[in-house]
Amino acid sequence: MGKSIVTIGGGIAGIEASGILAELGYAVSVIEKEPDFGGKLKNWDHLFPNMRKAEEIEDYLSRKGKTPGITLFPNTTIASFENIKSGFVLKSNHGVSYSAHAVIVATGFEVFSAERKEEYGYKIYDNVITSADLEKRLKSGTPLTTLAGKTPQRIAFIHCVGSRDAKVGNTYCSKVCCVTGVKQAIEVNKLLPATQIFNFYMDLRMHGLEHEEIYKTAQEKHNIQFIRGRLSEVSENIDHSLLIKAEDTLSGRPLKMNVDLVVLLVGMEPGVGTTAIGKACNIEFNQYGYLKIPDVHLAGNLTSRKGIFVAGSCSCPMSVKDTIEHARSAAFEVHRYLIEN
Amino acid sequence: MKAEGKRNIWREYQKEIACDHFYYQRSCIRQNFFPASEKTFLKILRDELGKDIYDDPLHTTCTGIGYHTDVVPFDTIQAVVARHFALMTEAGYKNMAISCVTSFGIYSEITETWKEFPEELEKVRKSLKKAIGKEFEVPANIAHASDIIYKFKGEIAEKQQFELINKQTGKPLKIVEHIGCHYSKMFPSKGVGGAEFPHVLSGMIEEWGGEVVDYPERRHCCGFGFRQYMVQSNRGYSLSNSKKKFESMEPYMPDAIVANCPGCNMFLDKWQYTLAEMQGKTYGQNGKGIPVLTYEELAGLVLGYNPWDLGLQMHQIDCEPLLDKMKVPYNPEDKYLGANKKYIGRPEVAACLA
Amino acid sequence: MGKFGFSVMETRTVNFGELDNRLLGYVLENEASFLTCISCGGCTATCSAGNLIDFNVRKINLFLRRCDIESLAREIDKCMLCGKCTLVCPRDINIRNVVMLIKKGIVKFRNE
Amino acid sequence: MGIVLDLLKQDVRFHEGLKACMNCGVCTAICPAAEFYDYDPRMLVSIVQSNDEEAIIELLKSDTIWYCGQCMSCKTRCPRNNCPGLVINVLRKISQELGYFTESVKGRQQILIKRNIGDTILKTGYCIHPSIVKPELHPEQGPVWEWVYNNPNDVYERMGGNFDKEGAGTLRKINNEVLGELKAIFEVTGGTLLFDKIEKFSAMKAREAGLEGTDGNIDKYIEKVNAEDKI
Repeated sequence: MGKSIVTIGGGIAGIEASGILAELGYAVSVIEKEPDFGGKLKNWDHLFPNMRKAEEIEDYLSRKGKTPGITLFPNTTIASFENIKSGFVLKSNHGVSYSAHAVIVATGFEVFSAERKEEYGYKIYDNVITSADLEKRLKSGTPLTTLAGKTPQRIAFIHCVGSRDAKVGNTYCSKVCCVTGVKQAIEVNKLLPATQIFNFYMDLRMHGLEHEEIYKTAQEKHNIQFIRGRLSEVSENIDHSLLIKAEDTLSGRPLKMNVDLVVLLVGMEPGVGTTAIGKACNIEFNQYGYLKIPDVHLAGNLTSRKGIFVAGSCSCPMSVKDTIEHARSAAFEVHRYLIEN
Repeated sequence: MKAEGKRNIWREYQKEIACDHFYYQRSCIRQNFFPASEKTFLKILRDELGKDIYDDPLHTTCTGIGYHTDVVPFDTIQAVVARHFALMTEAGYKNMAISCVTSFGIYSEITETWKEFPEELEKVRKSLKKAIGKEFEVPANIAHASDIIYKFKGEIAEKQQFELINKQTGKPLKIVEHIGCHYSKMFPSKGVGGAEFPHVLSGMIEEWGGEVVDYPERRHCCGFGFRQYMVQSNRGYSLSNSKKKFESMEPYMPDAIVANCPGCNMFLDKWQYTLAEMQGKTYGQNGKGIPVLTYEELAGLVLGYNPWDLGLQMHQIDCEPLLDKMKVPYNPEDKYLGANKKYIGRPEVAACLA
Repeated sequence: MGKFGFSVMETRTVNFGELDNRLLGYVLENEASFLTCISCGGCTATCSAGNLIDFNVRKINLFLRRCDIESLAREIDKCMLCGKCTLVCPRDINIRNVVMLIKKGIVKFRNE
Repeated sequence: MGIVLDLLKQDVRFHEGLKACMNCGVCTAICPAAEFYDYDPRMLVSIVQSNDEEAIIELLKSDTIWYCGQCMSCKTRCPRNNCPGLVINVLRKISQELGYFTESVKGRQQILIKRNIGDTILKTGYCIHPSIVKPELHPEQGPVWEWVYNNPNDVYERMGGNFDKEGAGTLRKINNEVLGELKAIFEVTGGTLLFDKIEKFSAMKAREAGLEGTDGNIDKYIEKVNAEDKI
């Protein structure tokens, strides 16, 4: 066919979409700003809903990345973007030009910077960590302790950090944090069965077939306690344990609790990469700063510009599973476009 | 607490504070209970920093306590504030320096309302014109008086006579700072360092050698509650909220409390006496309570002013233990004398704090 | 009150630092299905007693988990043991048995 | 829509204070009033948000709206940028406008505040003046304040003040011309009207309860309000 495609972003969505298109015979260049591919997947330990090791997906993607027809360009960013008659010409930071009949933007998301929820004390108090930090610690296999090396007696997981929050500018639900919080609570319970674990939530958005079951299992088998109240503040006690305050909304009373570790379930945000590429390609953003898709039901991989497609969580928060599906449909949309044009 | 983590969050935004030429808005509570603090503020600005600040006899209360006790309507307080803007405009000033945190909150709320709802501003312009025939300009800069001390904390440090160091141990004094809710809880960007851990007082304490105490109830209200203090039968609310703070700070053994808001200052001082009297419980070292200073008093001590000129004798909790730690000289005989060393009697000794 | 005309007030805050978990443990040990309560309020909506008097059966779970034995003892006697709550519970909890266990447990631990 | 909902929606502070609440409870978690009173700002907002005129009128007649201490800590934390404390201001205003405040123990206290703070503002130009902080009414102020109270001229002079004198300075006398301007502002902007309403409705309540003196004074009523007695 001889048509070429540039995919910007070598994470889950970028590799998956590119792999399929390469299998279909296209020449695909994958541009990745990091030295290696796979995006944030390398930071995760186990994936919901079936607790598969994230490495399995990593292995799958690394095979996918070797599909003949794919060329991977690590440590590369896009410096300029130009429209030509047959498509686009992209120039990299290394001065290399890539011409493309179609472009896929797959720049992914960023984990919410929890320090912006100042009242929760991230990077202010030692024993406040994020779900992303916890995932790394679980993956490393080192014992889960407080900074002082103590086994925590009590841990609180805090839902909706950086999501559903006008104060930080993210009014949307990040979709993955509820189940991540319950998944991690179960994992911690397995590691530290004597530790009391509490999840502070507003709503538990356990959509789909399996997630509600994870929630029920957490209650039934892992003694996780769920308290309906959004966390208001974290402060530090003299022994470096943490005092947390929420409303016990179901009883209508303020509630305070001393815990040894606070885990903030951080949401997803459009990354700086997404913003930069969106601007360079001159495509539209939605009100949340993600890339705008023209039709949520029927054109989930299209952007405001013909020939530029979107794959994965640069368009909205997505789980690993959603991302792979979205990438596959992106590949299909690109293929259809290149056949028709 | 890692101060560096806190500082990083606010690195990109700093509140703008004017450099010079201020119109001074006095505080009802500060004048009543800490009159020398306002005097000290003007002295520091004029004599130490060489600034121009206008003390206008024509201004009044902002009616803030009336507003928050709900006997003064929003329309009325807006017009009273507008009158002060008119006085400021007439006097040729553009920058407000406000002595009271409640007033500062009021000024913030009103100017923000005018931005959000311009029709309110038009309404106020009309009503002020109708009532007293005055017109006004919105100030270019509104600062709380402590913001200005914060801005010039380095200049003050250059003239420092006494450090916030316990000379008996050589260690920094452990100081609790209390900001006052209306400083920035409503409008975080109006305060130095936002709403959670404003830097306005901790900046002074650190600059002048002290150590800030981070205790669990640090961000909690002193419990003034306006109508909750003004009506005697409601005062349990105020007392209980302060008590919660004292209990929370007690394990850290603070050497002093410094407050931003005159109301908080007064309550944190007086409630210690009340709790000692009611429950026989004190929270400071040696059973004497924790001295509570205004930021003007703190700056005055650092600059070497006479403690009795600063008005420390008006506190119910004695400040002498703090003065001794700092090795600030004072004459105990002079403490309760009037002007020109006139003898005017002494307060009864509070046995519960002795 | 004394000379002041006011006094220190009691806090309403639930303090998780000072909870006595014995009754909770006893109930969950003997009726494990209660672990899965999601406080949906289905029970309260259908409750025979709750339709006549000030009684919220959903809150039993909260009182138990917050170890508020005083409220629990007061409320639990309002239940008429009709069992309708058990029929509607989406998590299939034997609420009637929970009520019975609470009644038993209160007596048991009061004597301990 | 009823009159109360109309009044709510006329006030800009209502629009600023309540956009849409999702019942998360961060306000109640740190509310100083929720800790010591049977009070839950989240539930209060929930009632107001219901647009149920009858339920809101109940609220206006209750103690609930008078528990808030106006610290506005709720504003800092609300993830929807609401401010329950500001909604309270509007509810209190309407409760006083319509006379509902005399139906509750805490609401009735408005007459005490009006006569104390309100009258002091117009009389002195200050919200708080040493003359109103009487030691017998303020035992918590302690013996040092009693000493100040008994020697105001000397103490404030020692503090570099200008107590009760013409000119600038701490606690200066605010002259009649200025007080006249303040009074004019109160008249034009509804301040005086609110004072009058608080007096009028309190007098009505006193009469209704048989607590009015022969000369129309309500001292007995005020005594009972002060003691939080049933009326």
